[in-house]
Parts: sequence; structure tokens; C-alpha cells
Amino acid sequence: MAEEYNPYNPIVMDHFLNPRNMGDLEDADGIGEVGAAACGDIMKISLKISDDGKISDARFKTFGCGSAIASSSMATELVKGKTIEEALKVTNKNVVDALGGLPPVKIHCSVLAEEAIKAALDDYIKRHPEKAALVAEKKHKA
Amino acid sequence: MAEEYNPYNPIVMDHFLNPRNMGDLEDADGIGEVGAAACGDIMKISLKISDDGKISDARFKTFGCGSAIASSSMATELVKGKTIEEALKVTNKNVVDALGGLPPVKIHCSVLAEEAIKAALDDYIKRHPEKAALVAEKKHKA
Amino acid sequence: MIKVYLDHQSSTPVLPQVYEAMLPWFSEYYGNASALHEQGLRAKAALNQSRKQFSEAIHSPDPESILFTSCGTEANNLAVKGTAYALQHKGKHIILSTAEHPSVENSVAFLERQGFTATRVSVDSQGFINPEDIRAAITPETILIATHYANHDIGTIQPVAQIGEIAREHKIQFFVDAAFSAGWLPINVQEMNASLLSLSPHRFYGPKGVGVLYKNRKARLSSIIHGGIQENNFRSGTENIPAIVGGGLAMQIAENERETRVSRLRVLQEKLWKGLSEQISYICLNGPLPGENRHPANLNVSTEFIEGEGQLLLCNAAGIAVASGSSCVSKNLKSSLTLTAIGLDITLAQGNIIFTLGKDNTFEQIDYVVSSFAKIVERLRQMSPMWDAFQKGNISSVIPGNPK
Amino acid sequence: MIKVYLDHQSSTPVLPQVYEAMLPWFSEYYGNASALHEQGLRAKAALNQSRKQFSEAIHSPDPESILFTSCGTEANNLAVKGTAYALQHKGKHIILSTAEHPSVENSVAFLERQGFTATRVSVDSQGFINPEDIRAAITPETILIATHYANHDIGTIQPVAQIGEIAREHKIQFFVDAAFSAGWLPINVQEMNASLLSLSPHRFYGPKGVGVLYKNRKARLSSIIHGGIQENNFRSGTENIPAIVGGGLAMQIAENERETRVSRLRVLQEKLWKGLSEQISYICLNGPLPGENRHPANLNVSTEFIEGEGQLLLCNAAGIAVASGSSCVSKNLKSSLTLTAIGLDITLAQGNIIFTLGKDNTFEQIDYVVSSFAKIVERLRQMSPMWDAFQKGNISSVIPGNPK
Ligand SMILES: Cc1ncc(COP(=O)(O)O)c(C=O)c1O
Ligand SMILES: Cc1ncc(COP(=O)(O)O)c(C=O)c1O
Repeated sequence: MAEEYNPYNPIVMDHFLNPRNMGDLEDADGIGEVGAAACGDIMKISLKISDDGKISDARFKTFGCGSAIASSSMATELVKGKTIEEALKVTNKNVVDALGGLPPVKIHCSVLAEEAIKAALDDYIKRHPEKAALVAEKKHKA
Repeated sequence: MAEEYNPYNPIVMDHFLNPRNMGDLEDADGIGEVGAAACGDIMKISLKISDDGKISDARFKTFGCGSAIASSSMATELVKGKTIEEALKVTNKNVVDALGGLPPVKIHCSVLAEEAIKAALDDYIKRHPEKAALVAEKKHKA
Repeated sequence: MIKVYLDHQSSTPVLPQVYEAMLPWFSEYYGNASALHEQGLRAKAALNQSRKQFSEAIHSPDPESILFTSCGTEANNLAVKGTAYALQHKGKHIILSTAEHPSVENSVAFLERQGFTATRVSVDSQGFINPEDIRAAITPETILIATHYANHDIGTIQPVAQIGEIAREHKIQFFVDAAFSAGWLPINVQEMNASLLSLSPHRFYGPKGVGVLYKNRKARLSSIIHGGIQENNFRSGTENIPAIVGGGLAMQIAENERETRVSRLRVLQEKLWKGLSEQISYICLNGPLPGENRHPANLNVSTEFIEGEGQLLLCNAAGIAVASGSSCVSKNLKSSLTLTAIGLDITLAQGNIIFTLGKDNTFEQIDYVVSSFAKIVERLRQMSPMWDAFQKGNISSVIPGNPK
Repeated sequence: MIKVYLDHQSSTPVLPQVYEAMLPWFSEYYGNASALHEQGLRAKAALNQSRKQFSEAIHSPDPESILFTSCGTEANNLAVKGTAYALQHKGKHIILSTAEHPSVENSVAFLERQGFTATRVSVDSQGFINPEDIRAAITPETILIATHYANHDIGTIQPVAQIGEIAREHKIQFFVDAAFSAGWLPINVQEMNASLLSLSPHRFYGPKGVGVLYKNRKARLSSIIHGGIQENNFRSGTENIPAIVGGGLAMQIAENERETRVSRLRVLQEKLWKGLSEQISYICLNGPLPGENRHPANLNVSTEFIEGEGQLLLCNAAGIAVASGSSCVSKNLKSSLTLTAIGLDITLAQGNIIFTLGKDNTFEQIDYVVSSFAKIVERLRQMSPMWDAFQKGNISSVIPGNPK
């Protein structure tokens, strides 16, 4: 069976072949774009964030290899429903683990996904400076 | 067929497997032994020479590889019936040709055969100095 | 499921006749060709029979000029390093092009670390070497000119006979890497004035596990794998008899069928490029247009705004086997050496796809590939932030002349 | 006609199961293991499966320590030269024995021409290396200790674990040439403390065209065949998948059946030597007596007063396939390196014959070989002027202790 012979595990293949949350968000509250074509990957993540600081929706667009696409897809899944604070804690390792592992040479894709999420959140915070304090405050308490 | 796969041509194989004139001659008139075990070959050729200077019989004994044995066998065949003068003209090339060729790395076997014949004839001439003149005289005439 | 194999440059299936010819050499005739008994002598006879087949196919003056190695890469290493070691007392300078296969480039780079020097002659935007650039690079120290016949990435066919003429004039050893050419292009080592020429049988329906180096009797060469006296002392190690037997037969068949195979390939190649360029926007052809200057099996394209690996994986999911010179795919920055050498924009290099046709591909397969590939490109562009930016006019196409 | 194959050291027939396992990899699954599509990924999976089989058989800590080459000779070249190039900044001194296979000896000789130095530790009259001699040869410059496990000519089994211990104490990379041992002797790379260890599958009923180098994760190694990124960058060139698949299976089977095969071989070996020594006068055994210090397949004898090639040819005519370490047979003075190393008289080296048994040899075959070989020796002695001289008392036997 062709399915047995793939460079990635079934979860990665599934997220590559059936990406979740692909696209852009109209009126996104935060957009992050990281990477460069010359390096082989560009990831753009758009977030919709409700007033209570919850990520109500997430979308991605990616120029890059199979694991870059799968990492973006998984990253959007991971942050959906999370608060900003929780989302800021999502690491590339979380993405890799959720994907059931990536080949060593492809770990950088998950790093890029983490960075794209962070960039989108930064963008949101930049647009909503009042929330920055909230985040910082909550961080303090913890 | 096994016969197709031999390191030598059929004539050489025949002379190796069915050597002609193998052995010693009782009361040989000339004996030549050349080579050394350390070099991998020793050839001994014994000749019976009649009063008219004809080689009436020849025998060989050889320590050496297949082509050394075949070369000795062929050399004895070549000189039988020849006069001393004719036998002195037998070259290693004659041996190689009569054998239908030898591999390049084995040409030295034919050289040894030529040398063994010459050594046996030298031995005869040493034992019969009166014939030396005859040989020389005939050589002059020629 | 439909399966279309379009990666014949990376390997080809062994022909049924070749396979049949190899079979007795595993369990029935298993002798070592150095052994002095029936099994060994039989193996040696098989070796020599194969030498004859290769020799005839490339118009070598004699079968003894054929040396067996384990693959094309090793043959290239032997040619380059073997020349360097044999002639280092004469000089230490090597000339090559910027678009060599990594086996040549990296052999030269290894020698540079050992004190040799090299001049890498640039290729033009279609991958052509200018023979006059080779001439200009020659110094009194030059001991080797190493070039390829057809480029493995973009199919450019080099003017090897002209380069050979220059090598002859200057009495410099000339090596031709024909690992992607043999079986597809006519080879006459004497007309090319090749001192050394390499072949790789698994690229023309022969088996893996054997490479060939033609070595002209006058060429000087040192061994690089040391040990026993196999291959006339130029390559030690027990010979892979089944692969050598199969390789020789595959060469003979390839040569007999070459013109038939090639004229069919040329039609498929034209059809494929026509289909792709009509169905897909912002796609460019790398290397010369299909025709006499391009390898008949190779089609190298770049689809703009998307990356290569995703295309490969979606092709694979559609049953289509292709390759890419993108560094992301090969995990080796050097694999896109040729694309860098022709000055291809880095984003186009990222989106690189290599189709290599074979003798069994059909017109229907080409139609399927064109329509599938168009969908794949469309799908990936939908995912691509670059496509988005291009649509919005934020970036522009880097394809020269902006085709379609 | 009776056929007895007693040259298993030079090569063995491929096992039927191994052959079956290889077949699909020629025409059905023909992908290049570097390719990113079903055919390629399938090939890569096969590669890794084979790595696992080798890894388990030699108790390697992980399958990634298994590297594939084209033959035992290349694996030995890679181990020796690869270590030298990787560690040349630390030092340039190599220790080996005087009885190495030419692939090790000639690799070291090549490095000596490049400025490396070497100490060749002598072996005793039975071919044994004294580990203390290795210790004594170590200098601060030493980067590699290279020895064999079982000697390819005379079957001597070396104290590799002791040598490995010394290497470990001095933190020197240790390479074991197990090309004649794997499949016949137990191998545990960790107990041996081997940094590198080579195997050759065509010597244990696997195919030709593949060699294996175990490389401990901590061992430093440079590539010697440059090009693509195959084998984790340690060996470029398209992998010979069918041979790698077959080799792995042959290794697994050899390991499973090893004890059964060996206990049978030991009986045949004893019987052969008993028969020969009883039936033939002036014959000597080279190497240790059959037993735990000798490879169970090897019997190396010298028959006095006659030369090796004639014996080989007459054996072949009688349907018996054997080998010889005589320089006349191999056309290579270096082939009898081991015989020189043990100080064997040159005339005994000339009369050298090597029998290597296999798992399928029978008692009847041994009887046939003994009686045929006795006749062959007799026949050649009748032709030999040395035998004549000996009979007349003009020369004497050089066999120590004058057996029989
Ligand atoms: C031009 C060229 N040279 C050399 C090689 C290496 O041949 P092999 O894969 O047999 O090692 C290739 C294969 O890609 C090639 O295309
Ligand atoms: C001890 C030893 N090392 C290395 C080799 C070389 O192996 P191959 O014939 O696979 O090149 C041999 C083969 O004779 C051997 O016996």
C-alpha cells in the first residue's frame, strides 16, 4: 500500500493532506508571518481573539515543505480555544509531540510554527496595548 | 562443460594434463636444469643425442605451474628429431606459438623451457667438446 | 490506483531479459572471478563478456578499457581522484564546470583539501559550458578536464567533442561523466577524445550495484580502493558478477533500441512540456528547450510561489513519482548545484520539479500527469502566502519574460 | 561428474531464501532510496530493515551504526582511510599486523605514501598477534589499531577482545576486519570494543555487491567515496538495494544457524585434515590445529616438492574447487602475505593449498577429496625434479618436525 511508504508518520501526513484551518481570516485580530522564501518556508497565521482573550479562530497559509504545512495546521489546532496566555506557552515541542514526531532535519518547521503563533499574538497585543498589561499581570500572578 | 572454463587454451591444457616425454632418461647425453623453487619454477630437460648430432629422445621434469609443465612438454616435443644446431635455434616464441599462446604473465615459463633446452645442449657440448667445433663450423657456414 | 513513474533519472526497473540473464549468477554460478577453478573461470568469462558489451556500445578501442566499479558515483571518484593521484607529479590543477554532479564536484573539493587546485568554469543560463572557457582555464599545471555529457538536473547536452579537442591539443586527460547519458545518447569515446568516461547501468534498465569507467589505454590512473588485483589493479574487491552480467546486457539492449526509445521519448517530452506550460501559469522550464541540445528524458520545471517537497508528496499521493532539485527535498544544499550554477532565482529553485521519462511511459500517463500536476500546483498555491501576496500585487513574478 | 566446492572463502552460493527475498527488488521495486516517492521510500525502508538485521547479528547498539559499501574491500578501505582522514589532526600513526588482508595492508601502504606512518606488528608461526605487541607499538600519534578477527589465509582467530581492551585504555580507534569471520564466528562489537568492524555477505551465503561497515557512534570517520548524501554522508552512490536486502537476510539466517553449521564444519575439518595428513607424506598444516583458535571452515596446507597452480588445475579437472596462497596462482606476490608473515619456507608457500568448507559439504565429499588430492600430489611429485632430488637424498624436507 502506498500509505505505508511516506516520509512522515500518519498524523503528519494527515495534516499535510487534509490541513486544518487553512486560509485567511477576514478581520483577523492578529496576524503573524515568519520565515523567508529563500530559506524554504514562509508561515502566516491569522487569529480571531474574543474580548475575554480567548482565541476563537485560527487560520494559516504556508509556503514550505510537507512538515511545514502539517506544523502550521497542527499549531492552529493547538491554539484554538486557548487564552492568549495559554497560547503563548505553546512551544515547538508541543507541535512536534502533537504530530507524533518529525524527522530531525524537519524540527525547524515546528519552530517556525511556534514563532508564527507568537508573532500573531504580538501583533494582537500591539493592536490592543490594553491587553498587554493584562497578560503581564496574569503572568506576574502565576 | 568444465572444459570451457580453463585458464589456458586447449593445447596448453592438453600438454598439462597429458604431458609428453615426462621423466628422466637413463644415460642421458645432456641434462639441463634451470630455475629455482623460490621463483616458482624448476625445469630439468634430459636429451639423448645420436652420433650424427640428432636429438633422438628428450624428457622433462618440472616443478612449476600448469604453463611451466606444458611449456616443458612442448619444448621436448619441438626438439625431438632435430639436430643440435636446429635445436639451438628453438626459441621461447616457438614454444609459445606451438602452444597456441600463453597468458602474458606466463611467458616466462616458455623462456625457462628455452633455457632448459640450451642448458641441456650446453651440457652435451661440454661433455663432447669435439662437437662444439662442428656446431661452430656449421654456424659459420650458415 | 494509477501509477506513473517519472523518476527514471534516479533509477529504472531492470528489464525482464536482463533479470533473466542475472539469475544463474546468484546460486548456480557463484564463483569469485579471481579463483582458478570452473566456478571462478566461468565468472571471469562472464566479466569479460560484459566488458565486450560495454566496449562495443561506446566504441571503445578494446574491451580491456572497461573497468567495473560499484556505481556511477564510484566511477566518477575513481576518474577524478585516480587521475589526480596518478598525475600529481606533473601538476595539481583540475578544470571542471560549476554544474557537475556532486560525485565530481565533491571529489574535486576533497582533492582541494589535499592541496590540489581547481578552476570551475561557469555555465550559461541554460547550463551550457563554453569550450573556450575551458581553454582559457588551462594552465601548465592542468592535469584533468572533467565535465559531464548531459546534465543530471536540467538535461543540457554539453559540447563534449569540442572540449575533447581542446584537451587533445593540450595533451590533458579528459573525463566525461556520462552517468546520465549512457543508454540515451550516442557515445563514441574516440570521437569525444575521452580519456575516461563513466556509466551507470541502473539508469538504463540495468541493475544497481555496478558502475563502469572507460579508461583509454593511454590514460594514467591510480586505484582508489586498494586490496587485491581485481580489475587489472585499478579496482580491488570481489566483483559483483550478477550486476556486471546484467549491466552489460542492459547496455547492449539500450544501444540496440536507443533510437526507437529516444524518438518516442522526444514526443512525450514535448507533449509534457506543452501540457504543463499551457495548464499552469507561472511555470518555467529550466535548461534548453526540448530538442537536440536537451536529454530526451528530462524535463525540469519550476512552479512559482510554491515549494518542491509539497509538490512531490502530493504527486506521490496521486501515484506520480517525480524528483526535485530543491534543497528542502534532498536535505543537501549541494543538490541544487546546477540550479545555482544557471543563476536560477532561489524561490524558483525551491519550487523545482524534475520529471524524467522512461521508455514505458504512455501518452495517457502524460495527460494524467499534466492534469494532476495542475491541480496540485493550484492546491498548494491556495495555501501559499506568497501566491496571495502576488495576487494582491505585493510581489511580482521572477520568471524572466513572465510566461503565459 | 563429481563436483566438490571447497572455496567458500572466495565466495558462496546465495541461499534460496535470500535469492527469493532479492527478486522483487530488481524489476518490481526499483526505486532509488534517496527518492521521495513510494518506490524510493519503499527502498529506504528495505535499507533500514537490513540495517536492523546486521545490527542484531553483531550486537551493535543501534541500526544506524550499520553503513553499506559495495564489498568487504571497500569497507576495509573506508575504515582505514576514513579514520586516517578524520583523525589526521590528532596524529598520523597506524598499527596493524603483518598478516592483514591486502585491502587493509594496501590501504595503509597508500596512506604511507601520503605521509602517514605505520607499525606492523609481527604474528607468530601460527599467525597469532600478541596483544602486548600492539600495546608496545602505541605512540602518542597513534590514531588507529587495525587487525583482523580470523585470518583469511590460515584461519587463525585473533584475541580481538584483548586488543580492543588495550585500544579502549589508550582511547584509540579500533578496527576489526571480520570479512572472513562474520557468519561463522560469534561477533559482539561491544564486547570486542570495536569502533569499526567490516563484513562481507557473499562469504556467508549472501550476495556479492554489498559490504558492511559497523561504525560505533563515537568513532570518527571521513567519507572516501564522495558525492550525494547516501549512508548518512559516509558513502555516496546509489545503494544496491537487492544486495543489501539479501545480505541482511543472509546475516540473520547465518546467525540463527551458526552453531549448527559450525559444529558440523568442525567435524568435516577434522576429518579432512586427518585424511590428508594420513594419506599424504610431506604435507604440513599452516595455522593453528583445528579447534577453537581456528576458523571452522579453513584448512590451509602445504605439500612439499610441488607447486600450487598445478594442484589447483588438477583439482579442478577432478571437479574439486580449491584456492592457493601461492604467488604463482594469484599473480600477486602480496597474496601470500600471511604465509610470509608466519615465516613459512618459500617452497612450502609455493605448494600452498587452501580448502574452505561450507555448510553443504558432505562426508563423502571429504573422502573423495582426500583420495583425489593424494593422487594429484603423487602425480605432480612424479613430474617434480625436487621430489627426485629429495628421493635421492640430495635435498631434505623443510617441514619442521618432518611429519609422517
Ligand atoms: C551525471 C551523473 N553522474 C553521476 C551520478 C551518480 O551515479 P550513481 O547513482 O550510479 O552513483 C549520477 C546519478 O545521479 C548522475 O546523474
Ligand atoms: C579478511 C578479509 N578481509 C577483506 C576481504 C575482502 O572482501 P571482498 O572480497 O568482499 O572485497 C576478504 C576477502 O577475501 C577477507 O578474507
